[in-house]
Amino acid sequence: MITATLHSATVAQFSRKKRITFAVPLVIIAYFAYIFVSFDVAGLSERINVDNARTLVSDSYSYKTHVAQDNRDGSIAISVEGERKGEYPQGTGPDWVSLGDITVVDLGEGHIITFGPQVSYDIPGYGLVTARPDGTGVNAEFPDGDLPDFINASANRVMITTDVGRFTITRARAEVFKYSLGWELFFFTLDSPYYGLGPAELAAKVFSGKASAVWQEFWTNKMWRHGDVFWALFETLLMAFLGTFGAAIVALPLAFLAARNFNPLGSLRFAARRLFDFLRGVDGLIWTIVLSRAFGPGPLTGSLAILLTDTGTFGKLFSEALENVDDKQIEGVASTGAKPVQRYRFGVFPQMMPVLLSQVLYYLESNTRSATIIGAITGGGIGLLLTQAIATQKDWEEVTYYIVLIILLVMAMDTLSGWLRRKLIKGDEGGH
Amino acid sequence: DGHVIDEFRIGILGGENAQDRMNSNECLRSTIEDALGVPTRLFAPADYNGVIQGLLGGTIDLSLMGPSSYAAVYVADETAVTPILVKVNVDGSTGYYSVGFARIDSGVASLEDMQGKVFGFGDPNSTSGYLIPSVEIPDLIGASMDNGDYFGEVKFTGGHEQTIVAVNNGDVDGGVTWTDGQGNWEDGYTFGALRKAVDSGLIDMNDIQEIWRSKLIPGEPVVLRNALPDDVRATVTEIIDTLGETDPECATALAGGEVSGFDPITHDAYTSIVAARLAQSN
Amino acid sequence: MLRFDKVTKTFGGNTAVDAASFTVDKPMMIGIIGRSGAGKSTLLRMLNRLTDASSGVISFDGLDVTALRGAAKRSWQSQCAMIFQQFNLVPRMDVVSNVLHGTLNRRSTVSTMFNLYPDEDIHRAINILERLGIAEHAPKRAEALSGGQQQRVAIARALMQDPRIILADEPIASLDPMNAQVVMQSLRDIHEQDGRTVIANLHTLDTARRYCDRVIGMRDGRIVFDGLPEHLTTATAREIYGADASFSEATTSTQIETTDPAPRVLADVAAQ
Amino acid sequence: MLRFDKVTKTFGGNTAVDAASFTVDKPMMIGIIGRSGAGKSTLLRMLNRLTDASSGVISFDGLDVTALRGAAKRSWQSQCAMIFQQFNLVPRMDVVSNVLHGTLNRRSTVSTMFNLYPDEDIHRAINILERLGIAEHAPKRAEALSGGQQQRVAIARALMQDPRIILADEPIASLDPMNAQVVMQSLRDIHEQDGRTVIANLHTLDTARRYCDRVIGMRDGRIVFDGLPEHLTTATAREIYGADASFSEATTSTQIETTDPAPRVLADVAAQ
Amino acid sequence: MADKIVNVDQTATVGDAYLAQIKKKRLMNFIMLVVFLALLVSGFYTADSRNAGGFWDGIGNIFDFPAAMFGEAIDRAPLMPGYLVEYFPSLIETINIAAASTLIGALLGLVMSLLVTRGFAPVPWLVNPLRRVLDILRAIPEIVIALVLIFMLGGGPVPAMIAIALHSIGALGKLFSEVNENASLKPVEGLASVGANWMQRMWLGVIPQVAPNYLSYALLRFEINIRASAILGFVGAGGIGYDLRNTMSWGVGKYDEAAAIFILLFLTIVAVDQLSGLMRNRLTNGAATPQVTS
Ligand SMILES: Nc1ncnc2c1ncn2[C@@H]1O[C@H](COP(=O)(O)OP(=O)(O)OP(=O)(O)O)[C@@H](O)[C@H]1O
Ligand SMILES: Nc1ncnc2c1ncn2[C@@H]1O[C@H](COP(=O)(O)OP(=O)(O)OP(=O)(O)O)[C@@H](O)[C@H]1O
Ligand SMILES: [Mg+2]
Ligand SMILES: [Mg+2]
Ligand SMILES: O=P([O-])([O-])[O-]
Repeated sequence: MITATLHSATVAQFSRKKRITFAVPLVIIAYFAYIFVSFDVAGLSERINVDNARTLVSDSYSYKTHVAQDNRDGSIAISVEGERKGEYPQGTGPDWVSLGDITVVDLGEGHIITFGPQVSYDIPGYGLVTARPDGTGVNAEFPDGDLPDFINASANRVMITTDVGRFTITRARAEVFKYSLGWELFFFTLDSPYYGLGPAELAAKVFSGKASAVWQEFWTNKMWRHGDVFWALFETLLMAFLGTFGAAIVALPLAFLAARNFNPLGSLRFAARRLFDFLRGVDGLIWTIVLSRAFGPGPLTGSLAILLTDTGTFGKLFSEALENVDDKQIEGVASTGAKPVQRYRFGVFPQMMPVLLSQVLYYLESNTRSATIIGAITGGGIGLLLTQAIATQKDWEEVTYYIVLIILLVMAMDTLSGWLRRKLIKGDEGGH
Repeated sequence: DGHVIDEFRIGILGGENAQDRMNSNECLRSTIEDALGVPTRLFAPADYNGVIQGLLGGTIDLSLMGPSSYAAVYVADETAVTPILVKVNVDGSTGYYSVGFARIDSGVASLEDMQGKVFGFGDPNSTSGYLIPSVEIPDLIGASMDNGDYFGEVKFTGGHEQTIVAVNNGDVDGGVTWTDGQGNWEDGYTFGALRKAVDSGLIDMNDIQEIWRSKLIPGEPVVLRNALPDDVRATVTEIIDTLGETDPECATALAGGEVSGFDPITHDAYTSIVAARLAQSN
Repeated sequence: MLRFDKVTKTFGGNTAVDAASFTVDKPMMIGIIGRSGAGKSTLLRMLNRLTDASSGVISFDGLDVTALRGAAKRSWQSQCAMIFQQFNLVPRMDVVSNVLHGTLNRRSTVSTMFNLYPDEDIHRAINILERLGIAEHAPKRAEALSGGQQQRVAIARALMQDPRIILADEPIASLDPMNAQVVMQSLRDIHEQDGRTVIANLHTLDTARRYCDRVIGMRDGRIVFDGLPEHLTTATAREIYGADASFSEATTSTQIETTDPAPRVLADVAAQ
Repeated sequence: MLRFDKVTKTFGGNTAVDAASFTVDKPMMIGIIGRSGAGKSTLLRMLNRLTDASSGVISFDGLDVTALRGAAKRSWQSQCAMIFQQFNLVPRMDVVSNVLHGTLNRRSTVSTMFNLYPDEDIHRAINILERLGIAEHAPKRAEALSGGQQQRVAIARALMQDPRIILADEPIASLDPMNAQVVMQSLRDIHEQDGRTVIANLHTLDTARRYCDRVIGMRDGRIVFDGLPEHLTTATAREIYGADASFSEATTSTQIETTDPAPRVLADVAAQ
Repeated sequence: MADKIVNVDQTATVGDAYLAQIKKKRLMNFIMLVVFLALLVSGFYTADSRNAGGFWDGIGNIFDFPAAMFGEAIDRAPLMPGYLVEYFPSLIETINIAAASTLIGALLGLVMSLLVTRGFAPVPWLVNPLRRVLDILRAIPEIVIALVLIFMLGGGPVPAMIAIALHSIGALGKLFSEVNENASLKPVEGLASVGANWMQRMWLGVIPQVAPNYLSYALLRFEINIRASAILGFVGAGGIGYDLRNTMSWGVGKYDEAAAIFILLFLTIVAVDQLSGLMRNRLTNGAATPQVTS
């Protein structure tokens, strides 16, 4: 080539490259711009509900205790999270509530609420709010001046939200929420004989022969239901385990049908491949719905849905692996005069085994996540607990508990599958 | 029908944690188990459709469900289930209302104000959250519920709780949910999805107002699968029929709120619902 | 004993081996040289029947090797062991199992499926490994061994077949000089001690000169030289390799005794 | 000019380079020989600062190379070009881009990431390729080239850096004899024509003798020989390599003219 | 060769030791097989007993649902094309969710992968913490993030996109870092030797090597994300999954629409699968396709 041509050709090549290097980011930016508009990302800032976000975050690591007065009969009920299973027995309560004819709630930082026929809330830096609920309304009186933002008042209802808690009064009831840190009643509920015991006292009980009683109380904790949660986790794991290995067992023989080098019959191969595509394409989600008519809610339905989808996936992967086997090993075995079956046994099988195992184990972890989702759709396992807890939009500490458990479970499966992969694939020196 | 069953399965729905539902229905489960002498189990599918499919496929034997969900089963297979009992309110009435509501600060005070705005349904199989409003509202506004016809957009939020949160957040401008319509507005009435949301501190009734209310909807039926042996059907019917007297707490738990008990009912009470459902189908 | 008669192999329009004929009368060690693509591998593969000849006849002790089918063909393969440049072992199986593959043709399919080999075979395999100096690696996976060790496992597998002929296709091309020496010496020992015929494709002249009793040179599928290593002159070598006179390989020689190499190399050749 | 002063490098307990000291006063071509693991690569890598010395000082024209950090270090690297045994090119990029990488240190990060090289750099790159005789491969991907061509691209990249020193770590070890000759000749030409210092690790004595002005021999991290190539006797070589008399590398030599190599090699050496 | 001198006793020992060893291994393998099969069988029975309907009772009804659905679709076949057109925009939204989140996941995953690959990482002590971050991102099912975000942002495509993108960062970050680990350090070292800085070394030395593998993994992720985005629609995050859920749970009366949506979704998944399979094959040039993980 003439040098001058070479020079100009190269310069031209570089300006072409320059254009491509700029074009790719430009296309990506253009696509994001389109997404930005079509998904209305700009409007997101209006839609985002900061209060909800705050509630969610604070609820996930704190709990609230409700103190409620029935304005008709003056009775007081104190409960954790306002749930019946978290109720304090009559006449008892946390130390910031002084029970008596007139119940006084001390929210701390000077916020005092007094119950009774006249309910009052002394708000430091603002003043005293009083209310006398009756059939006509709550008859609230506020200090002079405009109502501040933290008070939301109407004739029949007043709500005051401060940093230390929340106060609501209607004609029927008056209620205070106080937020405290932690997951209250995580170990024992209020009606349990072990509630409020320190670790040392508990240990003493455990060693004085009450171990199983203590465990039983914890396991059947009505608020957190550790036993049920454990079973739900177990069901999720079961779906992943049965689905993954079931699929591997079904897919292996089918994969030979779909591999070019093992099945010379083109039509059969085509049929096997389309079957795999179908199983995968329908997706676990739809299989779950289809199967739930026949089998109803529960872990078996989930397992079968995973099994069907993954038969498609494994069938495809295994047949590809079969087509990629290294001929050198087969040739080496063949050169000794080995029979065809022996060639498969020693030339193909040892090569396939690690690939199969490794793919199956990869999917074990991924299917733990799928099982969570499938459970959420049909009903079963931790996925159901989670979506239901989210749907009620108030039990965020339980949501957090479930999320943590799910993450730990998936990470444990990831570690386990990694460990098994190393152990089974690298470790079996004989390859027998 | 002389065959025997080896297991009895109850499907439960409602606006609570799956675990809470299991818990509140435990009394019913153990009572039935004792009476039938076979293992009795509770199942909490994720949505109305889960129970519908269970009843159709024969994997669920008994459920307390919304009228529209019952109609869904009936439309798919007339012979699958029969309504046996209906929930009776404390004042002796049966039935409930679908109620439309919106945030006060959104400037929506009536259905007219909703024109061009976003309207939220709950679950497609809900009576109060979809079926009844989708029949009654078009008559009032003289337009269909299709996107852009009268409302700017009509969407399903997935359930009563989600509708309430969506309205409160402003994701939809108005939505529909259910209520018994008794007691005070500011408390969210005595019974219904609004009350639950108020009690848990999710919403402040001062912020929202009612924009529409349906005619009375027939009460929620307890349905039983027809393929069950007659003695099983009789035993279970008897237990729930008398639950209000024998175990009022359990009746309350099963119903998900204060009730006086359960009274017998037949399919006839739901013919209008079935008709409405057929009208909404293709 | 062994006879190639106008053996030809074509791949499509390409003639890999072109009417190759030669005869081997008594066990000896033969080196086949020639540059890449000359047809060396194809020649050996046809003898082991990994590749079928297009025309011509290969016969061994009167048996027409090219005509064998099925069990007879496999039985011939078991008598005619092959050693590959890339070893072609089953890398994930242990060394002894790989050596035992040499008995596959003799043992029943079912028992081998489950890795059930007679104990005496196992002992014999270990003896062979001992002879090749790698018995201590017996339980390891083949892939855990160095190239030279793997090639010796391949030789052990060949010996396990108790073959009449051993074919080696560039057995040292993947090895470093030190290992190459060990492997070539092993092959030479096998020939000398057991009296088996060894045919090896080699890519270096020195190796052929040093270890072989007879050298066959191929170029473009044809046999262009067949004789004693001593007769392999520079000119002949140049012809086989198609190298021109301007090219000196001395530039990259790894030899240490550059000042007096010739006598030594000649002495090596003479020693054979 | 260049000074190594008791430069030591330890990896864990293992001393790769042990108190190496030498001085280079004027541009010359230096060959470093020694067997595998002797510390040759480590020595060069410390000079280019790819590896940090454990102790000792390397200085160049009074600059303490071992103390440089950050941008100053990268700037030194750009003056001290390195050529690797495995070429270390970006295989999927075209030849000119690879050569232009020699300018990375001089150009802004962003512009190089978007392939914005000044036209005059492109022209210079092509001129360098021209000089090394591979200009016609300019638009090809580096991986499409033969080893020898790739190594010349690496040399071109080094020249593009316009370096004070060129380091070459076994530049011909991956090459066949023909290409090895071309590459070594290119390095020699660069030294002779541009007057740059070239330091090359070599694994063959012949090459060192043929192309270098000075040879440094290393064994176990220490410099055991430093002198003119002519002074490198067989005994010294044996000491450097730790070879005993029984091992002959002739076994695997690829040389063709085995019958009369000595005079020719000596003639080569004399020619320098 | 000194080790050639054979000691007969020693040979016998090697042989016996080997025999003992393989026998032990065979026993271990047998036990493992038995344990595995026992787990599988008992797992099946546990799942069966905890399910509402039993396996053997239900297996005969397995076609009830598809029959009902497609029966209705066939009855109202003329309406099908209309449905396909009606739901096409939803399909586009689902594909957009998947594409946008794959892009975000790939771009951020790329950055993360370079930060967590030993040898490339500019801040070595950040390698382990960042790996844990990737592990956690990967471990959280998309549905969890999506549901939580729906609570804060309301329904629609954005929560789904963020949820899938976060998961994709974790998954691709890990896969990319595995690719990086197999990348040759030679070009990087070559660039280091000319004085290139970290960005230049990564961009010019690493990315060109790994780009085809990255692309191949990203395509695979796109396939997976299409399914994920359809599933998230099911729980309220927009797209075709939302329509599928609403029609499918209505049941009789809207099964024809459900069937139409199902067909759209199925065809899309298969088409994307095949297309990306083709492209990946071209990229890896016949080499083994990368292992699939989600
Ligand atoms: N399976 C095959 N299909 C098509 N052509 C082949 C095949 N095997 C070998 N050839 C061709 O036959 C010719 C001879 O190849 P062969 O492998 O026998 O050469 P060789 O001398 O062993 O070379 P090398 O030293 O590279 O191994 C070459 O041109 C090769 O491309
Ligand atoms: N990064 C490293 N970590 C640990 N040890 C190293 C490292 N690099 C080199 N070494 C050790 O330092 C010693 C010298 O290595 P070096 O690579 O400098 O030898 P060499 O003379 O270049 O050998 P070769 O001819 O094999 O390239 C060797 O023992 C080697 O194992
Ligand atoms: Mg060959
Ligand atoms: Mg080195
Ligand atoms: O059917 P509903 O109970 O949701 O009205």
